[in-house]
Amino acid sequence: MFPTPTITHWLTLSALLFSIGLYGIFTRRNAVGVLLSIEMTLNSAILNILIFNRFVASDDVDGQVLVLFIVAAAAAEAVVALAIFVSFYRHRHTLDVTQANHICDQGNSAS
Amino acid sequence: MYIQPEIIVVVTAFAVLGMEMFLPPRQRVLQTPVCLLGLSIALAAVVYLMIQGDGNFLGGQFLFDGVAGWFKVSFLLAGLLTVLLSADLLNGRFKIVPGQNRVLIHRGEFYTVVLFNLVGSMFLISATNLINLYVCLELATIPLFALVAWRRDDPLSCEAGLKYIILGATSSAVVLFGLGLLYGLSGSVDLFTMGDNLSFGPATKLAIAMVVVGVGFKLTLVPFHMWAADVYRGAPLPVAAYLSVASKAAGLAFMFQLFYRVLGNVLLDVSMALAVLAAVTMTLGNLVAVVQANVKRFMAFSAISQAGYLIMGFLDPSGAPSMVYYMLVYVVTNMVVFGVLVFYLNETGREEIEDYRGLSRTNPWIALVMMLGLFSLAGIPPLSGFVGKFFLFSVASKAGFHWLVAVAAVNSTISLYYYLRIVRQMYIEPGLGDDPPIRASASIVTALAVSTVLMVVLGIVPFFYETIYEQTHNWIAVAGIRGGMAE
Amino acid sequence: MSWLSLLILIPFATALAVVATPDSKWYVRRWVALFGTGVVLALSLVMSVSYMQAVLQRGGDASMLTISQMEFEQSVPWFKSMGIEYHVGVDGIAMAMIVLTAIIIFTGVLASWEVKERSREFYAFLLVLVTGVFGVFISVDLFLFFLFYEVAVLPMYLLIGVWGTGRKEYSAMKLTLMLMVGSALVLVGMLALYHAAGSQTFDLNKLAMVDYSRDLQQWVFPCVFVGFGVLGALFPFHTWSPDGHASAPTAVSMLHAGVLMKLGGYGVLRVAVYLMPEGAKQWALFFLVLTTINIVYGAYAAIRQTDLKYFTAYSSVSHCGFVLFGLCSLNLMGFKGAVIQMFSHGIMTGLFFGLIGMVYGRSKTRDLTKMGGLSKRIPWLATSFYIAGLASLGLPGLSGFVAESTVFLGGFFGNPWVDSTTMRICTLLATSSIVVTAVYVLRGLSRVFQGPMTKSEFSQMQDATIPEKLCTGILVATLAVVGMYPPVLIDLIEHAIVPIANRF
Amino acid sequence: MTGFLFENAWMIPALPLISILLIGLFATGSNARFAGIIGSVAIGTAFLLTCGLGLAYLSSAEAGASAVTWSIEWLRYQDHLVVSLGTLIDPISLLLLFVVTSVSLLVHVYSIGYMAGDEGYSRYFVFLSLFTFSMLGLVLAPNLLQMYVFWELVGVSSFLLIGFYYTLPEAIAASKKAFIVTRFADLFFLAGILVLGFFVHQWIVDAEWGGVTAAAVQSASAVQALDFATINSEPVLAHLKDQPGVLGLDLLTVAMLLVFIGAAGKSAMFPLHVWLPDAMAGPTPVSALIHAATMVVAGVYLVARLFPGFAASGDALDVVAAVGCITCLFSALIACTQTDIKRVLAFSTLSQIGYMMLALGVASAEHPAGLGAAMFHLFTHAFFKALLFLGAGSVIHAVHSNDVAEMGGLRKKMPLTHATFLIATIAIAGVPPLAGFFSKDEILGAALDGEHHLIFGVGLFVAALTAFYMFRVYILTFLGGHKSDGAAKAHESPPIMTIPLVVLGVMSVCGGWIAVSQFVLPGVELHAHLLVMGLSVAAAVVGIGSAFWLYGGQANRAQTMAESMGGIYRLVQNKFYIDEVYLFVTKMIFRFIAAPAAWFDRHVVDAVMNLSATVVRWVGARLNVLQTGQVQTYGIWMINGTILVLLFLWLVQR
Repeated sequence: MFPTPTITHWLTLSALLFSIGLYGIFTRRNAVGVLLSIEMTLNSAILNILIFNRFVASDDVDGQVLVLFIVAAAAAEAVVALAIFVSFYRHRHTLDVTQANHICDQGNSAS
Repeated sequence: MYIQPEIIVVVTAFAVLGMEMFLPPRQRVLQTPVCLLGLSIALAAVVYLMIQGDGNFLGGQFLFDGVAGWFKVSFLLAGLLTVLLSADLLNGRFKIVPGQNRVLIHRGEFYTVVLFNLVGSMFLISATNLINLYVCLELATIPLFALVAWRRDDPLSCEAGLKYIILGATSSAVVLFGLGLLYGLSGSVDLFTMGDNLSFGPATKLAIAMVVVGVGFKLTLVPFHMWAADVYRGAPLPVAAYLSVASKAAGLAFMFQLFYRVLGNVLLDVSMALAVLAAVTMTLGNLVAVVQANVKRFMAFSAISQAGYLIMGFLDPSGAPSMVYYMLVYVVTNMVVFGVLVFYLNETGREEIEDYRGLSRTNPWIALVMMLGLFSLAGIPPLSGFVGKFFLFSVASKAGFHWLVAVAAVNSTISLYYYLRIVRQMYIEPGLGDDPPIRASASIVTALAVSTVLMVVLGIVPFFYETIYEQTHNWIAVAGIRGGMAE
Repeated sequence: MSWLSLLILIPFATALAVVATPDSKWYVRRWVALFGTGVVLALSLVMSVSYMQAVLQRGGDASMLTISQMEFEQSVPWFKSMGIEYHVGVDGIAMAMIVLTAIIIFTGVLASWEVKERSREFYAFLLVLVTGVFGVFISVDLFLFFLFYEVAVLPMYLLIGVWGTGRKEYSAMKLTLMLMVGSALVLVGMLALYHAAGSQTFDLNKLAMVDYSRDLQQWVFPCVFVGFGVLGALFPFHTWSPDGHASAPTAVSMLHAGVLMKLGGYGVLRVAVYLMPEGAKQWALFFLVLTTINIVYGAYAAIRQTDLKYFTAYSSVSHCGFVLFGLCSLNLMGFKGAVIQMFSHGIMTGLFFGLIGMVYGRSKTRDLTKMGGLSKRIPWLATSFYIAGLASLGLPGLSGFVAESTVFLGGFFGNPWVDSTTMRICTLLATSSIVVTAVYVLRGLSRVFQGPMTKSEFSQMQDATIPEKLCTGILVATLAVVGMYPPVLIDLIEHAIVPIANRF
Repeated sequence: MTGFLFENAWMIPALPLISILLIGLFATGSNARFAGIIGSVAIGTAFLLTCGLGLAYLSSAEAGASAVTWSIEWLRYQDHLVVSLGTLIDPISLLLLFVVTSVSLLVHVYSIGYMAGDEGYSRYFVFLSLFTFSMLGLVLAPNLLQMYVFWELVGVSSFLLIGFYYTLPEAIAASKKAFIVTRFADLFFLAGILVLGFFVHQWIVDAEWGGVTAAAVQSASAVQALDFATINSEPVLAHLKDQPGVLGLDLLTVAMLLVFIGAAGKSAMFPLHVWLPDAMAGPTPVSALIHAATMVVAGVYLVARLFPGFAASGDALDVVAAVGCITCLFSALIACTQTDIKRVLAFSTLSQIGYMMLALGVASAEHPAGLGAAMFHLFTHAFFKALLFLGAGSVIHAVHSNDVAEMGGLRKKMPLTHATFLIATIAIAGVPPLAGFFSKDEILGAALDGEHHLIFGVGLFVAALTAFYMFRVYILTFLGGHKSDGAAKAHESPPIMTIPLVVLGVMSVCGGWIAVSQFVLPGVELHAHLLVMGLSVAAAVVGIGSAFWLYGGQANRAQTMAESMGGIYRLVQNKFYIDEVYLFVTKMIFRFIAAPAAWFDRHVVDAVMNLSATVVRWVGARLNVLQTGQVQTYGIWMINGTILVLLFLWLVQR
C-alpha cells in the first residue's frame, strides 16, 4: 500500500499549500479572496510548525501551543481585515484590490 | 517582577476604555491627560527598572535588560508624543478645510489601540521564546491596521488600511513560515536554544530570507517598503508619525531578537546581504524622496532611507549600542518633524512641500525647530542625528564595509538635498502673503519642546550613548561569541 | 577651561545675543555682532602672542619632532567608549588660521553694516558659521574637527539662499551638496583610519603615531584629499565656488572665500598629509598635476569673466590651487608656502569680496563691461582694490608674494617620490600663472576704475564710509604687514610645520 | 668697510619710503602742494647720503671692495635659503645709487613745475617716491630675491606712473602692456631664481656634508643660496657648469639665460621692447627717470651683478651680445622714422641700452673691459638721456604736442631748453669731449679688443645712426620755422624746470671725464684706440651731416628719400610690425585658451556636476513609478525580495 508519509512529504505539502496561498494573494482581485489566500499561507505555516513538532521536537508541545496562538492571532487579523474591507466597500462599492489605487499620486512628483 | 511598565500601560489602556464607556462625553476629554500620565509613569518605571539592573520574570520567559529598557523608553516616548500630536485632532481643534476629511473620532478607542500596540512592542523586546515573540509581533502590528484605517469616512484612509493589512498579513504569513523553519531546524522555541542549535545551512538561508520579509516589512527595508508611501499618505498624520517611529522601533526590536539571539551564530555570514540591503534601502529611499511633493510621502521615503542607515549596525557585533542609540535619536527627531507637519496640517490644512513657504517669517521658532529636525535627520552636527549616524557608519567601517560607508555618506548628502528643499521653502521663498503667525496648541508645543530638547541633548550629552554602550554588552557578547569574533 | 574654548563660546554667545535683540532695533544687532567679533579678534591676537611665548619657553630642539606640539590644550572625555574627546589645542598653523578668521569675521561684520533685511537671522547664522570655523581650527580630536567642519558649512546654505543675489537657491544648494559630498569622503577615510588605529581614539596626534598600512593609505589618502579638496576648490570639484561666491552676500563671500575655503587646505594638511605620509607619497604626482591644472586653468578662466564676483571666484580657484600645490610638494617650503598662502589669500580675497560688495552697493552692477572710471569718485575703494589686485598677482611687499614664492620654491625643490622633471615642469607651469594673473587683474581693474566714466549715475557715488574704511583698512594693513615683514607670520607657523615636514 | 654711513645705508631707500607715508598722510587735499617739496627733500637727503657714502667708500675702502653692510632676515624659506633684506655696497651699486638719487632728485624738482596744477599732484609724488624707493632697494640688493622683490616693485611703480593719466585709454593700455610684458619676462627671471636657488642650495648642502663649505665660501651657516656672493663664487659656478641642463645646454647657461630674459624684459631688449615706446604715455619726467635713466637699465645692472656667472657660461654672454646688438641696430633704425619726439627718444633709449648690453656681451672673464664700458655708458647715458627727456618735456609743456611736425623754431622761444637739449644731442651723438663720446668709445674699443669685429661694425653704424636721428629731432624741433600755433605761442619753462636741465647739461658735458671704468674695474687697463676714436668721431660727423643735409634745408628732401625707399620705410616706420604680432598672439591666447577654459568650466565641468543632480532626480522619478498603488504588485516585490535575499545568501559568501 502507501508508504508512511515522511517529514519530506509533509513539508512538501506545506510548501505547496504556501505557494498556492501566495499565488492566490497575487492573483485574486477580490479582497476577501486575497484574505482567504493569506489564511491559506498562514495555515501552511501552521502545518509546517506542527510537522516539525511531530518529527523534530516531539517530546514537548511547544509547537502546538504556538499554533494555537497563531490561530488566535490570525482570527484577530481576519477580524480587522474584514472591518477594513467593509469600510472600503462603503466608499468604493467594490472589493477589487486593483481598484485600490487612489493614493498612488504619480503625477504629484515635484520638480 | 520586571513587568510593571507593561502592566501600567495595560491598566491605562483599560482605564481610558472605561472612561469612554462610563463617562459622559464632555468629561472624556480627560482621556488625554490620563493617557499621558499612564505613559509617563510607565516611562518612569522603565527608568527605575533600568537603574535597578537586569532581571527576568516568569522563569525567564520575560527578560528585562538594558537594551529592552532603552527600547521601551523609545516606545513609550513615541507613544507619549503620538498622544500629544493626536490630541488636537481628537479634540476637534483644527482648521476645517472643505474637501478634506481630517476628523479623528473615538478618542478612547484610539488611545486604547495605541496603548495595546505599545504593550505589544514592549513585550516584543522582552520575549525569550518564539511563541511570545510571534504573539507580540502580531500585537505590535494588527492594531496599526486599525489605526491606519481609523478615519472610516475617508476613502484614502480605508484604502491605506486595506493595503496595509493585505501586505502586513502576507508578510506575517511569510515570516511565520520562516519562524517555523527555524523552529524545525533548532527543535526549540526558546530563542537562546534556537541560537545555539542553528548553523548556516541551506534551510537556514531560506528561513533567514523569509524572516527578513517580516523584519523588512516593519522596518521598511527595500523591497519590502512599498506599502509605506501609500499608507503614510492615507493614514491620519499622527498615525503616520507613530508608524514611522514605533512600528519601526518594533521592527528593530524584532530584528534584534532574531539576529542577535536566534541568528547570532550566522550574523557575520549574512552581513554582506545586510550591507547590500542597507545600501539599496537608503539609496532608493533617498532617490525617490527627492521627487516627492507631498510631505507625508516625502517623510515615508525619508523614513525608508533612515531604516537603511539603521541596519548598518548589524554588520558588526559591536553595533548594538549604535542601533539602540540611533533608534532613540530617530524617534525624537522624527517626532520633531512630524510634530511640525501635524501642526501645519492641523492649522492650515496644507501638506505639500510648497505650502511651507515663508514659514520662517510667520512662525520663526517653529521653522527653526523644523530645520533642526530636518538637519538632524540629515545628520548635521551637532544634533543627535549626526552623532547617531556617525556611530552607525563607524560600525560599518569597523566591519570593513568602507564602500557602504561611502554609499551611506553620499546618501546623507542626497537626503540633505531634499531636506533642504523644505528649509528652502521655509526660509528662502517669500511667504504666501501677509499671513499672521499661526498659533500652536499647547499639546503641539509641548511635544515639540520635549522632542527638540531631547534631540539636541542626546547628541551633546554623552551620558545616553555611554549608558547604552554599557548596557548592551551582553547582546554584543552573545553575538560576538557566536559570530566567532571572540578571537 | 582653556582659553581656546572662548573662541567658540564668544561667537556662539554673540549669536544668541543677536537673537535676543528686540525686533525693532536692527542697528543694535550690528553693534552686538561687532563687539563680539572684536573681542574674538583681540583674543586671537593676544593668544597668538602668548603662543609665541609658549613656544619660546618650551625651547628645546624642535627640528626632529614628527608630532605636532599643541598649546593651550584641554581635553575632556566625551563619548568615552568611542574614544571621542573634547580635545582642543592649537599649533602655529591653527593659530594663524584663527587670527585670519578673526580678522575676516570682524571686517565681515563691518562690511555688512547696512544689512537690514532679517538682520537677526543674518548675524546669527554668520556667527554660528564662524563658531564652526573656529571649532575646526582648535580641534585636536578628529571627530570634533569633523563636527565643526560640517557646522561651518551648513549655515552657508541659508546665508546665500536668503540674502544672496541672482540664482541664489541653485548656487546655495550646489555649494552645500558638493561640500557635503566632500565631507562624506572625508568621513569614510576618517573612520577607516580610526579603526585601523585600533578604534581607541580620534586624537589627531595619537592617530599620527600609528603606522597605517600602505594599502590603507593608498585608498584613504585620495578620499580625504579630495574630500577636503572640494572645499579647497580642487579641480574639477571647484564649480560650486564661482556660482556660490557670485550669489553670496558680501560678508558671506568674504568669510567663505577668505576662511572656509582654507578649511579645505587645512584639512588636507592636518588630516591627509599629516596622518598618511605614505599615501601622500604615492599620490603626490597625481594631485600635483591636478592642482597645477587648478592654478593655470583657474587663471585662464578668470580672464574671460565679466562679472566681478565670478572673476574673483576664478582667481580664488587659481590661488587656492597654490595651497594644494604647496601641500603636494611634500617638503618644508611647500607646506610653509601653503599655509602662508592660506593666510594671505584669505585676507586678500576677503578684501576683494568686501570691496566688490561695496562697489556693487554703489554701482548696482557687477558687470565689468558696464563700469568705468570709478576711481575718480571712489578713490579709497579704488586704491584698496588695486592693492588687493596687486597682492593677488604676487607683488612683493604684499603677502601674496611671500606665499607664492615659497610655494614655487617648495615645488621646484620637489621631493624624492615624484620625478623631479615632472615636478619642475608643473612648478614652472604654476609659476606661469603669475603672468596670466597679471593679465586678468589689470584688465579687470582698469575696466572698472580707469578710463572715462561710463555712466552718468556714477558721478553721484560717495567714497567709502567709516565702517568701510575700517574694514578695508584692516585688511590692507594685514596684507602689507605680512608682505613687508614676513617673519610675523613665518615665526608663528614654522614650529608647527617642521614636525609635519619631518614626517617625509 | 665700517662706519655710520655704511651700516645705515638702508636709510637711503628708507627716505623715499618715509616720504610716501608723509605725503599719503599729510599732503592730500588742500595740502597737496607740499607733496613735491616733501618728495624732493627726502630724495635730496638720500642724494646727500649717497654722496657721503661714495666719499666714505673712496676714502676708506680699498678699490673694488664689496660688502653687505647691513641686513635683516626677511623671508626664511629654509636653511641656506634665508632671504635677507640688506645693502650691498660695491662700485657698481654706488654708481647706480648716485645715478638714481641724482636723476631722481632732478626729476622731482622738475616735476614740481611740470606737474603743477594737476589734480593728481600728490598721487604723482607718492608714485614717484615709491619708484625711487624701489629702485634704490633694487640697486642695493645683496641677493637675487631682494633684487626680484624690488624688480617687481619698480615694475609696479612704472605701471602706476605710465597709467597716471588714468582717464586716457592709451595710457591705461600702455601701462598694462608695460606691466604684463615685463611680468612675462619676470616669469623667466623667477624661474632662473628657482633654478639657481635649488642647485646652489644643493651644492651648499652637499658641500656641508662633505665638509668643504668653510673652505669654499665664508662660514658654513651663513651661506645663503641666493646671495650674489654665493652664486658668483668660483666653486658654485663650476658646479653649475657641470650640471646638465636642458636642450644640451649646461645648467649655468640655462639659469643665466632665464635671468637674462628677465633683464631683457625690464631693459626692453628685442623682442620684449614693445612696451617701452608705448610707455611714453606717462608724464614726461617719469619717462626721463624711469624709462630712460634708471629702471630700464636695471637689466644691464642685473647682468653686471651676475657677470661672473655670464662670463663662466660663455654662451649666455654671446646671447647677451647678440641681443644687445640686434636691439641697438633695430631701434636706431626705427628711431629714424618716428615723428613723436618722445618715441624717438624711447627708441634711442632702446638703442643705447642695447649698446650697453652689447658692451657686456663683448666682455669676458679675461677681458672685462666691456663691463666697465657698459657701466660707464649707463652712467653717462642716464644724464644725457634724462636731459633729453626733460628737455622734450619742457618743449611738450610749452607746445602741448608730442609731434615734431608741430614744433619747429623753438630755438628762440626757449633758449635754455634749446641749449641744454643741444648739449645732450651732441653728447649722445658721441662728439668729443662730451660724455657720450667717451663711453661709446670705450664700448667700441672693448668690442674691438674682444675681436668682435661684426659687433664693432654694427656699433659704429649705430653710432652714426644715433647722431643722425638725434639731430633730425633737434633740427625739426628747434630749427626752422613754426609749424603750428602751439609752437608759435611757446615760451620758456619756469626756472624750477630749467635748473634741473642745466644741472644735467653740466653732467652731460663732464660725465665722460670721470673714470667710471677704473672705479668699477680697478686694475683693468684700458687702451686708448686712436683708430676707434677716429672712426667714432667720423661716424658722428657723418650722422650729423646727413641729418642737416636731409632736414636742415628743403624739407622735401627727406620726404623724397622716404618715398624712394617705399616698403622698407613703411616697415621700419611701423616698427617692423612687432606690436601687431604680439597683438595677434595675445588674441590667439584669449580666443583659444582663455575662452575655451571658461567655456569648458561652465559647459563641461560644471555640467557634469549638474548632470549628477539631474541623474539623481531622473532616477528618483523613474523609481517613483514603481509606486503603482497596486497592492498585489507590492506583494510580488516582497516575494521577489525574499527570493533575491535567498539567492544572495546562496551565491555570495563573505
